[in-house]
Amino acid sequence: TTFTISWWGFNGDKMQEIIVNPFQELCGCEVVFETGNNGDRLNRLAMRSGAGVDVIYLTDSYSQAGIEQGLFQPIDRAQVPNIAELYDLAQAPQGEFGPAYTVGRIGLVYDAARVDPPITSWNDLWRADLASSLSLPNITTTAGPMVVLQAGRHAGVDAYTDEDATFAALAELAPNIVTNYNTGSEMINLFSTGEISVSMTQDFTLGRLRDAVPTIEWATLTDGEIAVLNTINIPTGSENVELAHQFINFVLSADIQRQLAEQGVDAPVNATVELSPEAAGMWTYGQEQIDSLQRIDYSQLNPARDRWLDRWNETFGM
Amino acid sequence: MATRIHPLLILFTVLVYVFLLGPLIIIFGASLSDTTYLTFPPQGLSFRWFQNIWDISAFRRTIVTSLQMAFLGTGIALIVGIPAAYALNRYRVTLPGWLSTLFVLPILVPEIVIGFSLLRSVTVQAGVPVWYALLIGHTLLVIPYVIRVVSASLASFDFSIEEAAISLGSPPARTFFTIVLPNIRSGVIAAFILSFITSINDVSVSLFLTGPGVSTLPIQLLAHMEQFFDPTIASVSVVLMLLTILVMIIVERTLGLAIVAK
Amino acid sequence: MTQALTIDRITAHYGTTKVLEDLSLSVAEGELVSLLGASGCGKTTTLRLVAGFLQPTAGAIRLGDKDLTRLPAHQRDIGLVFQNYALFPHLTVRENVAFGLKQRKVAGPERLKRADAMLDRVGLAHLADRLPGALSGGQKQRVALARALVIEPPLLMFDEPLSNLDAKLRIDMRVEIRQLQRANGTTALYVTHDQEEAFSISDRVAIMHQGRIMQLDTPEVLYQRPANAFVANFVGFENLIPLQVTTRNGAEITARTAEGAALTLSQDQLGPIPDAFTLATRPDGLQVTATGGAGLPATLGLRTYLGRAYQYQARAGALSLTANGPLSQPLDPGTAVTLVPNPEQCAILKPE
Amino acid sequence: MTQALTIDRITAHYGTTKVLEDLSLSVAEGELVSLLGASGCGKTTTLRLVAGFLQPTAGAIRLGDKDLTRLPAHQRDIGLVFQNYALFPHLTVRENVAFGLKQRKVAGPERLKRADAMLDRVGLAHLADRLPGALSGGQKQRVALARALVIEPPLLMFDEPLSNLDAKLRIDMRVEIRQLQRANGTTALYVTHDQEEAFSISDRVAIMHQGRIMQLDTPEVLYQRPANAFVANFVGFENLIPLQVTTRNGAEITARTAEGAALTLSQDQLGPIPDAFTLATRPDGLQVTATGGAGLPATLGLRTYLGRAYQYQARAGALSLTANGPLSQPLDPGTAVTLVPNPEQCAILKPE
Amino acid sequence: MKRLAGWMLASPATLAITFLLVIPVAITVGLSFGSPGQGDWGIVQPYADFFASGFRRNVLWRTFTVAGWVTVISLAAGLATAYVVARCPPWMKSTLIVLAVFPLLTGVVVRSFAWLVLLGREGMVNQVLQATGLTDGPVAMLYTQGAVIVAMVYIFVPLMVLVLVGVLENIPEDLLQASSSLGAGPVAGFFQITLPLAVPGLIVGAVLVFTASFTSYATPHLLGGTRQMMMGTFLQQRALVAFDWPGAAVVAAIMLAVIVATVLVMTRVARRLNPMAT
Ligand SMILES: Nc1ncnc2c1ncn2[C@@H]1O[C@H](COP(=O)(O)OP(=O)(O)OP(=O)(O)O)[C@@H](O)[C@H]1O
Ligand SMILES: Nc1ncnc2c1ncn2[C@@H]1O[C@H](COP(=O)(O)OP(=O)(O)OP(=O)(O)O)[C@@H](O)[C@H]1O
Ligand SMILES: [Mg+2]
Ligand SMILES: [Mg+2]
Repeated sequence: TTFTISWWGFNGDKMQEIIVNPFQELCGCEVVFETGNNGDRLNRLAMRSGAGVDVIYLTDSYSQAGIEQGLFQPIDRAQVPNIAELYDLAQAPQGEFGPAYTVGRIGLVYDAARVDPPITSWNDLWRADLASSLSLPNITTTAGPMVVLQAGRHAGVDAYTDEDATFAALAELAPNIVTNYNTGSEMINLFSTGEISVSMTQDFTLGRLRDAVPTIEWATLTDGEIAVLNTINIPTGSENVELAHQFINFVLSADIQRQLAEQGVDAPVNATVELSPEAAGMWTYGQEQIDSLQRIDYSQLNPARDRWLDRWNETFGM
Repeated sequence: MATRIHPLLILFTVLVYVFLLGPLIIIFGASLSDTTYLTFPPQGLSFRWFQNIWDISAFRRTIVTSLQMAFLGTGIALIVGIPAAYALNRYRVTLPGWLSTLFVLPILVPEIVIGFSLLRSVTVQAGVPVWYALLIGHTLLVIPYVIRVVSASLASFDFSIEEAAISLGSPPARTFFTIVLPNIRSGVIAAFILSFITSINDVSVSLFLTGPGVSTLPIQLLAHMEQFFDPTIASVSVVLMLLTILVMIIVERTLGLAIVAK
Repeated sequence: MTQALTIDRITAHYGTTKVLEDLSLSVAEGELVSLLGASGCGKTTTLRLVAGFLQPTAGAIRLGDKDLTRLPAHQRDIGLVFQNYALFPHLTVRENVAFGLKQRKVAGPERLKRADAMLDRVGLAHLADRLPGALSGGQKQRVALARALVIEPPLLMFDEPLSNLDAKLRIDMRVEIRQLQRANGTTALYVTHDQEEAFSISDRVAIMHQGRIMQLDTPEVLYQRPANAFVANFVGFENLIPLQVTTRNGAEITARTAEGAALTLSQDQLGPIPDAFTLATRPDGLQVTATGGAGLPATLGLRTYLGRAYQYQARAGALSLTANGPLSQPLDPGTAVTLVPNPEQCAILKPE
Repeated sequence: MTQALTIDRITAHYGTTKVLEDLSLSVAEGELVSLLGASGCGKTTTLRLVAGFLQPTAGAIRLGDKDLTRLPAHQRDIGLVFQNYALFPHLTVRENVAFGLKQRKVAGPERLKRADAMLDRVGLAHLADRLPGALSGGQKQRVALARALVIEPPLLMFDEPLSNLDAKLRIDMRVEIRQLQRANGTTALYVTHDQEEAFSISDRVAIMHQGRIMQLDTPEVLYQRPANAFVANFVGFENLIPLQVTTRNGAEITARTAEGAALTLSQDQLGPIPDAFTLATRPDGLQVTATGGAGLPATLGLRTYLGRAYQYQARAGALSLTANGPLSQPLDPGTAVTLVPNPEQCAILKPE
Repeated sequence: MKRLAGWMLASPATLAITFLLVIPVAITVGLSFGSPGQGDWGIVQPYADFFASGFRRNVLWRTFTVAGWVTVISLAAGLATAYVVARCPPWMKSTLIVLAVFPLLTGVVVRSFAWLVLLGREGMVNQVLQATGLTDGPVAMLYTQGAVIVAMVYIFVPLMVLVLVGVLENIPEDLLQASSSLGAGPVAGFFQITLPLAVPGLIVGAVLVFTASFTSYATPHLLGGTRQMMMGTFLQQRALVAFDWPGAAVVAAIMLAVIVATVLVMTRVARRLNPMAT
């Protein structure tokens, strides 16, 4: 049988090693992929009315959209015993549907060799010395809408209610931006070729970023970081539902979760995972830190995001 | 001709050629770099990025798909297009003029619009599986090239040869295979090469028609480029270029390049 | 083997354009008949009808006692030699010649033997393994001939087979074609627009004009006794002089032009002469004399040098005539002369 | 305005192939000289040298007293009429004609006036605003002529200007060209491979062969007194009979062929006759008589009908000859006859 | 009977193109129209919306500008090069044509990629600029309109050279000789004879390049990024990211309209400039 996974395609070789190869052995099936960013993959799935892939990795904002479109089926928790070992917030972040397999933060990174003084606040993005050295996530990505939220904060207004002031603040940001990136690896490329020196990103990219550019730093922000949960769901059209459950259970097992974290792929959500100090330093890790993160209300953000799309285009695409 | 060309014009032409060929040389250099990111001139010398093409299963998979699409799509286009080109030339008077216009439409309609329209009608509405939809797209893409190139060689084909064969007792269908086809061979080969290259390099149609597990090499290249910026892309490019050179040498040896230049 | 061809009241169209109308023609066994006419008059169309590449809209075609009219082209068994030879460029000379035999399922060795024997007859045995591209025009021509002859067809047809050759070769080849056709006793239909070629090669010649046959006769009759003004003009009777008989005196008659100039003609030389007729003469048949006498009074115009004679444009009343004069005595434009018809180069045309 | 052209011992190469060798030619003021020869003999090359599209490897070209040899083509001021007219397809007839004037910086209104006047002279004033694509062959021809003439060049050159026209128009146009050239008194060099055309249009004709001029003379001299076997053959003396004088009796001489057949010829008619010579005759100049008598005994071969006569291939000893016989008396192949030369159609060639 | 044979042979291609191209594209165009009652503009409301958006107008205009520049630059470079190539001795001519064909045979992705490498902050161009002291620091060139134009010119010049060499070679040498015999020097000959006669070819080349660059996807995607969105990338975003099919259909229909209009206008212009081209 062929088991199809839809994910970002990020960290391809590590995923292959840690997840795909062992799982192929386990299930005796052949694993194939569909790759692309959240929006792209979700839309293709919608076009196929939920068929074509067996499991889909999405960030919570997109899995929420998928759930609203009726694309996913409930997870039979009896078939996924490992869910019980997860932190509470990861077990059922969106009701009966898929669990979170990792938790992350959205914050800022910068190349310490080229940015001085260091970044300490979201407001630093507007700094004049950062002209043409910034890449922000495109609005169609998970982190994109957060840019709008931060612009609202910078302007001192509520982004949901005062769009004009919010986008005016974004427009001020435009000269600093080289391009908006669509995938994390695109952003890494931009760093490694020297195209940019500051970016907004999720913490899971940090390992790869440091590989490419050792002088990259995760900014310690005085004004807080944003939580993101990545979920795995089983689409309604999955042809291997049982295997899909088996896969989710596999991915959530303590061993895999630990390996992924140690290899710099994803932060663990399995509460039983013990990390080495270096790995622990890199991730959102431990009950305490996880409790401190702020969660986004996607029921408010998702509709706003569609409204913002055109204004965003007008701001950055002109 | 005896007219002299102004030296500045010659200089300009040299610059144009540098502009045309320079980047290809740079890709070649970059593919040999030992670094994980792209540089030119290359630092260190390594073939590991060529090795990498083979190691990444997605490349293997998509190369196979691309070759399938190119061979099958071109094959079908030849089967469908040669009779059409033959009819256009042989029965010019009895067929309506709009037919030849219809046959060039796929060139006139932007590829990306074709891709989008096929996605909606063929994949979504008709529910054709991805692989077949992709094949339909590629076939459609190359049909006009086949018809045009084969038509060009039929236009210079002397149909009295066909009549000669018939008058000597060869039935029309057999005559097509024993007399007509051998004499438009170079046109058919040219059509094949042109279609093959068009298909294997296509982005715009494939962009919409690829799906889970089924992707073509250029689309995979684009995806890979979004995720990695290592010299693998350069290596793939070099392999593609070497393939192209190989094809061109074969073409030159067998037919002369004038055919491609048409 | 050889059989007579009968084309019976055939009409043919291309789309809605009528190209041939009610055309009848027969070629006797072993005879060579030429179709002669200007470009576009329907010669090729006639051949294509017989070959079966085109269906007549009315009429019938018979070969011997077999009705060809509805038979598919590849079953008609007719040898065809095309204007541009239409050799198969991808086959060797031998394979070209053997092609028709192969279609007739003649076995390999027998086929080669017959093809080689035919190549030998046309003197090309040494070129059997060449491709047609490497042959000269005359050699191609002979291959085309061999290919058509080797199937021993009851009927052989030629469509301007010599028009792509240079003048010298053209004459050699037509002699050769004629000899081969005679030797085989093959019935043949031959298309050309070259009058000299048609006359020199044919038993009979059909002069065609706009899809009709104007006259079908032996070259001698056509050349000396054209049946109508079109044929007369075609065979070189450039001057057409309308006349009215005024007196008859036994075989001698006197006739006058509209301007009143009188000519005396003999029915012994020209055949019976009706009261109103047209006298057709070639330029050689109008003698220019500056000394006066009986004939048409005329004024000379432009003189050109023909080599064997001088040619003059002359004006006689309303008529514009072309006449030749001797090299010994060049005459200048404007000279008043008398034009005397020479009965050997004249013909009588009845009113139509 | 008009000037004499002198081509002085010119040699020309294409790459390493020698095309012309040591060729000299002069055209007097107001004279029209034709270059006549088979395809590939170097006619066009000669024109290209004079026009400046090709550089000679040796020799000089002068127009009047100006040395053209090294002058760039666009400064030579020579009117050129091309075989296919080479009209500028994107310019109207008037603009085509005015093109040369424009290059000479003739002001707009003056330019139009002169172009229109020239169009008027060639009878095309009413077509001035057409594009060349919409003209007939003869009209194009006249535009090409007008375009070359309007710059009032001291020399006018024509490269097979009529070869793309049909027979009838060809004759009309050559008369027209000749009249315009005469009227303007322009010096002209005219290239053709059509003998009749060359003879009818030229003051003198140069017969070329493989890059050399074989004879340059008036048409009458060329036609009646060819200087060598090549020219003789070219102007239709198809039969070349080598003879040796045996007795001289005043103007009368007797000469014998290798086989010993004796002919009697008169130096009064044929000019001085050397001891060893070749007698050249046209087919018309060898009379076929079945009654015997003095002449060459021969055996007849194939007969063809020429219309005005029958033509026979005949064999006299080792010689293969072509002779004509009267229509009144057709002779069959194999007949033994005597061939009698007619001095009017004969020429004497000295040994070379 | 003949008629039937012709139709039978042509029918597979006819059916394929009709059902797989004409009808799907027609449906797309149909989808681009709204329902009659929708908004002030009735069925053309989606188009009104398109042109009401500054961003969309801008994408369209940018696509026009880029395609226009690419066409003009390719024409100029292609014409000059083709002129030289057409005049070379035969052996050199065929070498030069092969060299021009070669990049044409490598895909758009590969060729765009080359410029990604060249135009980067640490790419060759910046290295050269800094080494020669033309600029102090690296210049941001990627993701600019210039980058897109350069890469597209790179892609289309070979095509233009090929088309124009053919065209220039087809101009009979006679005509140039005629013009020089009438006193026109090389420059006058070029502008009065060669150029006007090359117009049909220039138009063919221009239409080819304009339409291809107007509808291209890979190059603006790679070199323009999200800031230099063009019609192709915008169509992709609408259809595959935003999942806005009617919106994508509007983009597709506008593209189609522009292409058809361009082809019509350019052929008209060609006929104007060169009256004998029909
Ligand atoms: N395929 C065709 N469709 C329509 N009309 C045709 C076709 N072929 C020939 N004709 C027309 O039919 C007429 C007769 O043509 P045909 O080929 O028989 O002439 P032809 O006597 O052989 O002339 P030629 O000496 O030029 O070969 C011409 O007016 C020609 O234009
Ligand atoms: N561009 C060229 N390069 C090489 N050889 C050439 C070239 N042009 C002509 N020749 C050769 O030079 C010789 C003379 O050619 P030229 O064109 O002068 O002949 P021509 O007498 O005008 O013949 P035609 O009657 O066919 O026009 C020929 O043998 C021809 O093959
Ligand atoms: Mg014909
Ligand atoms: Mg010539």
